[in-house]
Amino acid sequence: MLEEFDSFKTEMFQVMDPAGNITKPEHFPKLKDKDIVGAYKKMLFARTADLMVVSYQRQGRIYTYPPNQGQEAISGAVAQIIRKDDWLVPAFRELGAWLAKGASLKEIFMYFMGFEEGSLFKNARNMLPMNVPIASQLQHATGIGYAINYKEKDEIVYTFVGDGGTSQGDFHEALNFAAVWKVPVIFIVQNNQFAISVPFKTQTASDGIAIKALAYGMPGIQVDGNDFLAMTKTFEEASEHAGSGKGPVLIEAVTYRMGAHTTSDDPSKYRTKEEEDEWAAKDPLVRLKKYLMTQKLWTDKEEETITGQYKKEIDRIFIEAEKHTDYPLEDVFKYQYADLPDDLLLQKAEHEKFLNWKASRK
Amino acid sequence: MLEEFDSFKTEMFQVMDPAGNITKPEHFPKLKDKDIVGAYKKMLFARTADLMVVSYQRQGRIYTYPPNQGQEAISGAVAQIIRKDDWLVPAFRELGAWLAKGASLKEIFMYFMGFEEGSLFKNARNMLPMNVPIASQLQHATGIGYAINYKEKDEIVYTFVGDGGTSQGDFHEALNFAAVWKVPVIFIVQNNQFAISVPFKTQTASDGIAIKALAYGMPGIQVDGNDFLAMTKTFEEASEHAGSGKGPVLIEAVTYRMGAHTTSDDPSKYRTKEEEDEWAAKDPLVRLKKYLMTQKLWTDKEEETITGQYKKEIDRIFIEAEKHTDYPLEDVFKYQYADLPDDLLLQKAEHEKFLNWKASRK
Amino acid sequence: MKIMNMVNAINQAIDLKLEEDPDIVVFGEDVGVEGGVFRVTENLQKKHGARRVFDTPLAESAIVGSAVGMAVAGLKPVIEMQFSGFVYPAMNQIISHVARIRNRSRGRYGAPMVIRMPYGGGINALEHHSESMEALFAHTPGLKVVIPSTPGDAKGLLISAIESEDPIIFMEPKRLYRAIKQEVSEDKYSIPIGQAKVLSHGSDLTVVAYGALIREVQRAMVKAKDMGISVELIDLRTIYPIDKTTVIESIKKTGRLVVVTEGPGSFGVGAELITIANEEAFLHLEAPPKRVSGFDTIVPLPKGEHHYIISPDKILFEIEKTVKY
Amino acid sequence: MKIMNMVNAINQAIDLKLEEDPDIVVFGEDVGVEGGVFRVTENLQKKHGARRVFDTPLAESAIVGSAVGMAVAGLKPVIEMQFSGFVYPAMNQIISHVARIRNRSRGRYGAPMVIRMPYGGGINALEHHSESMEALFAHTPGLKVVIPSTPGDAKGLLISAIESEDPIIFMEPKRLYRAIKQEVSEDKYSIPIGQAKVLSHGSDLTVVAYGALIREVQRAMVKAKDMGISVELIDLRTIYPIDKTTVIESIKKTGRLVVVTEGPGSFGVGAELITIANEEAFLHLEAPPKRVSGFDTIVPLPKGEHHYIISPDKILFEIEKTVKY
Ligand SMILES: Cc1ncc(C[n+]2csc(CCOP(=O)(O)OP(=O)(O)O)c2C)c(N)n1
Ligand SMILES: Cc1ncc(C[n+]2csc(CCOP(=O)(O)OP(=O)(O)O)c2C)c(N)n1
Ligand SMILES: [Mg+2]
Ligand SMILES: [Mg+2]
Repeated sequence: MLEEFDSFKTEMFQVMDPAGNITKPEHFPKLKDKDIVGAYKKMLFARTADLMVVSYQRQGRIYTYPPNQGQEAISGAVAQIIRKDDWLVPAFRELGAWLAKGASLKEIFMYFMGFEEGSLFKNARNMLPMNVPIASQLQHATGIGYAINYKEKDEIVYTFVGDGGTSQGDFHEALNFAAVWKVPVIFIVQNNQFAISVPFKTQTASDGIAIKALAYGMPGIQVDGNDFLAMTKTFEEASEHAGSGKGPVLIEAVTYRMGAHTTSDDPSKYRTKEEEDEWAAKDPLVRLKKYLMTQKLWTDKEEETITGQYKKEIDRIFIEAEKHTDYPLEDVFKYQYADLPDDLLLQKAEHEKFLNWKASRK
Repeated sequence: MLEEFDSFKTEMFQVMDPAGNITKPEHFPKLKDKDIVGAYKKMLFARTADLMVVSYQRQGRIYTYPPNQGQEAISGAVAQIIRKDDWLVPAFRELGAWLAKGASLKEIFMYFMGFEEGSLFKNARNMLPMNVPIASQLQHATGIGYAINYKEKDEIVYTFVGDGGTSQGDFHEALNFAAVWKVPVIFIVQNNQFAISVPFKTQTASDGIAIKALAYGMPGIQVDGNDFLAMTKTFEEASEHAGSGKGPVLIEAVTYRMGAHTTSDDPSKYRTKEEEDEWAAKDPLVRLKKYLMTQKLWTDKEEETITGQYKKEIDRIFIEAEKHTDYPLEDVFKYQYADLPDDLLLQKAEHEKFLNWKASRK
Repeated sequence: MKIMNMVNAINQAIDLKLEEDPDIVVFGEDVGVEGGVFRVTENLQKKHGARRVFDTPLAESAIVGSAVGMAVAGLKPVIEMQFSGFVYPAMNQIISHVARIRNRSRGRYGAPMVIRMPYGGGINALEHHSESMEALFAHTPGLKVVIPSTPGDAKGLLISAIESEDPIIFMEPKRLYRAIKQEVSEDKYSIPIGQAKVLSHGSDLTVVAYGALIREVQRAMVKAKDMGISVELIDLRTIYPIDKTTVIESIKKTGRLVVVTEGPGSFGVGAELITIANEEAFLHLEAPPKRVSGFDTIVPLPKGEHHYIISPDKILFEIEKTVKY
Repeated sequence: MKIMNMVNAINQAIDLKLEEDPDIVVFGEDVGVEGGVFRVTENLQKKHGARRVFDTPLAESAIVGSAVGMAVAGLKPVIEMQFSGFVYPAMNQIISHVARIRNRSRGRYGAPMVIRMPYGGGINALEHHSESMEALFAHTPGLKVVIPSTPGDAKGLLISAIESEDPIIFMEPKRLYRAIKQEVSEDKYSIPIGQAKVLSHGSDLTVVAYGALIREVQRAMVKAKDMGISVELIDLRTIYPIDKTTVIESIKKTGRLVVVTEGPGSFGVGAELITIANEEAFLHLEAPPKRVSGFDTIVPLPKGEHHYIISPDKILFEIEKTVKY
């Protein structure tokens, strides 16, 4: 399949059309009905949480947050494939993948509430914190891949970047090193058509992103990122490829950010209602739901019930996260070095003197 | 021709085989016999100068120098095509191109003798100084291209980089911006098989460099860099393309650095005598000479005479350059800013006080 | 005169210069259609066209690197780094070319350009959005570094920066973007680069600061006044080259110096000013000159940022100690 | 004990650690087959194999960036930037990740690694091959910066650096690579990071220097002695964190300070040391502490470099002035 849809082809890999019909049964992923239902529920959970965070943000209860709406099938598919020991090297717009690795929603909320502790991901094995400087994380993925080969481990690295991120020099270098070193890394580009306000056509003149794999001598494939089944099938094959010593893979997931770039962004400044509507019709959740309903695996009733449960659960977790307010001065210094210079202890002590002075003047 | 040999093809574009036979007469460049003789003489001059600098360096009369031997056909072909108003944005291994733009050998010698003045290139229009931080110059070329479009000028930018340089993020970004902006820039990669000691196969896993053009949506072509006629034909077409508003072109010139990386390098540490011999048989000067001799346009006798003249001339220029020894303190400060901060004047004055003190103690 | 905040003032400075000089181009990530994530370049594309004001692909090195080429070929780029925390991919272009090409080419080619970037904390931002690393640029030969503290200064200094033949790192205290409003002339005027400004005259102690911290010092000064301390406040405005004359004259008068800066203290701007005080006014120093600065740590995420950010109280604390010394 | 130059000593330090710790990997441009352009890693690939000692494609950002990933996954990278003038493409990885990932992940992941790079002038090199920009790293929270001045120190400090859980910028004075030979123990030993060394005891004045300039100070001291000036020379060895104790103790004794550094003076290491002297020993200062440094310009090409490089005479000139003050 990686060859059939390789980067020379302009055909985007799709298994299920926007109406939820299976168009390429021969490429149906190895998923049982209950797996698909399970995956749909996870995507629904992510969608629900995502929308709720946006409204918490409007209430001033959390800081800037990058919505995922419209892109859930990509993380949802990763969630099906990624193993406990596999690595996840995030960008910042793949909520479902973080949850799949074991990051808790509470931690994620805490992070966006402004606590570094929210990056701890206590129960997530082999997952890095979110990465803000665009595309720089890809090089970490390549390095982890080298370590996996070096230590002869059975692990694969999944790493995310946006369409905008592919313009960075770090993207180029990370993929080039990865291919030269033949590391087990799956580079996932969420091509959601925009980098903040900048449309894809301003980002690059190339014919999509998958084709860029040719520059590195690695397989590249363009996939319908709103097609959960196609994404899952792609990760099945990509992990097979990467895991068997054949080196990295580049996956372009064509999707659309239905929401704003972040909660501080206003998309109406740079895109049309028509375009948004067009993509709304390709909503990955709606599409999978249609499939499930055709297969009699899901009902509106179930959806309503479970969404209600999710909302309650998410709100409970959010309120729990809000209870966390403590940020001791110590924590500013503590993790800066493994072996903390005396200087920093002194700076802390001096600041404490000031705090005492201030308290004494009250 | 750009389409016929586009980057999907693995066939390298060649017009003349190593024996000097024309294999693709349909792609013979628009050159008259006397142009080819003229070009050969220029390449011979560059080769002669190059070899002489290496021996001056051994005598301790000049500092580190990067030899061109084996790569002369590429610069030689640029010399045929580049116009007075076209821009040259150099790397550091394209002596013939510098001379074509009007840089004097004396200046070049002065530069490698350790004078910034050697970068002035008084009679060269639109040529930047040599560029040491690998691949960073490509972005300047892109920016100049933008300015050309902006000012609606009839100019083209020729810029050079090595195979090693293609691994840098700056290469990626420069080409991507160039294609998005459709700037008239010709990116010339001299793939001389090595980046100092690192062979091409360690540099990238891709199938050559021309194919990387696909990542940017621009034409790319792999050319026999030791075939002066193929290189010239390529620049004819590339300049036609770039000059007519169609945007940038990537040219991979496959060649071999016959000498050391620089005069401080010892290639025997990282490559075999056999490999060197194999490439010696493809020497671009020997090849063109064979062609010229078959065509009765050149004789060994002529070569001997003219080489003798060249040697004398080069030595005369070198000795003239050696006469330049003056580097006043002022010159350290003068060009740092257009509007020099008082601080720097003060630093100079303080240093002069020290010099007086020192003189007074003698 | 018109009431403007710093965003308006900067926007107007660029607008005026775009009108006046056809060689000016304005570009960066999201500066065109969107008008910048802080709306600093709002409407400029609409007004001056997409050839002059435009969005680039997401790559800071190429934004700066292509600006070098444009400058060499006669354009005057006024570019934006979306946040100063994202300038690092462009560090090679800045240090190796922007700052050096004039020297390298013996004056034949220069890279006059303005690299604008919002810097500093205080807006409850994600990681990398709150740094104050001006010292990195100030230490790099070939650059000049400007930081305004008011809308009026921002406009006048930016106009000078755009007109300068030297490359200017223009750092904008994002915390003040909309926090201060002021009457600003709508005409074109310029404030010279390299000149500090004495904001308040005083006799007990000199405080040197710049950018967002000017306001914090002024807040501290209200309390200091109550305590009977007379502070001379200098807004540095240009970080390199430093206006030594103004600073030294003041120190000679007061004999005491406190430097207030936002970024990490060690190897920072405070150290430079204290050293200048030693070099030029040693015998006038009546107390150890003091730097008040951020810790030598990363700026914490919003919930810890109050520990890091310099408060008026902290400034007052150091003023008091220095005066009482 | 064996006679070694600095190249030998560094090579041996890496070799010993490679033998001892299977998680160490050594890579960079030309460090493998060629053994580095200065031959610092010579024979290490032959001995330890190409999985552990290897050449990379030509891209500094990815060298550092992939080292971050390796460190996170349990390897210990000891990487080389071919010259410190070529580290800038990696600045984003260094500032945004190497220095921050431990803090970001609340200690869960670190990026312990050694980033070696030859720095400094004096070898008649091309542009970008002579810089001394250690202050950029010293100002960046999360890094430690080490610069040895002798073969013996280079070995001991590098072993500490490799064993450190923190990322270390290890800058090697290339001018000294083969210029000094010394008896060095062939055993594994380490010299703690963060400790300066008093090289000569004296009473009139403290000189703080490091790297290639130690030798120049020592040359100046021969003449100073003739003039009856007793100099206490401190080799800083670690630029961040600075060993304040040693420096301050000496200043308290001598009352006079001259700092000698190679890079641009403004916003440099000299300013930091002078500020520390003010903060910790103000009342002991009998003369203005002085920095002797490079100009705030680019290092000239070889024919102008003598103007820029700090000579023993220049040091002597400043020593004399400071003592006579
Ligand atoms: C190096 C760097 N430059 C700029 C930014 C500011 N920024 C944050 S997100 C973003 C756009 C990212 O676009 P894309 O890669 O397509 O990802 P998306 O947001 O669409 O998921 C920008 C410019 C940044 N975080 N890092
Ligand atoms: C950014 C940067 N890194 C490292 C170097 C050191 N260096 C000089 S030339 C060179 C190899 C260049 O190889 P290539 O691009 O193939 O050009 P060639 O020398 O073969 O012409 C290296 C690593 C440099 N000049 N700049
Ligand atoms: Mg995007
Ligand atoms: Mg090469």
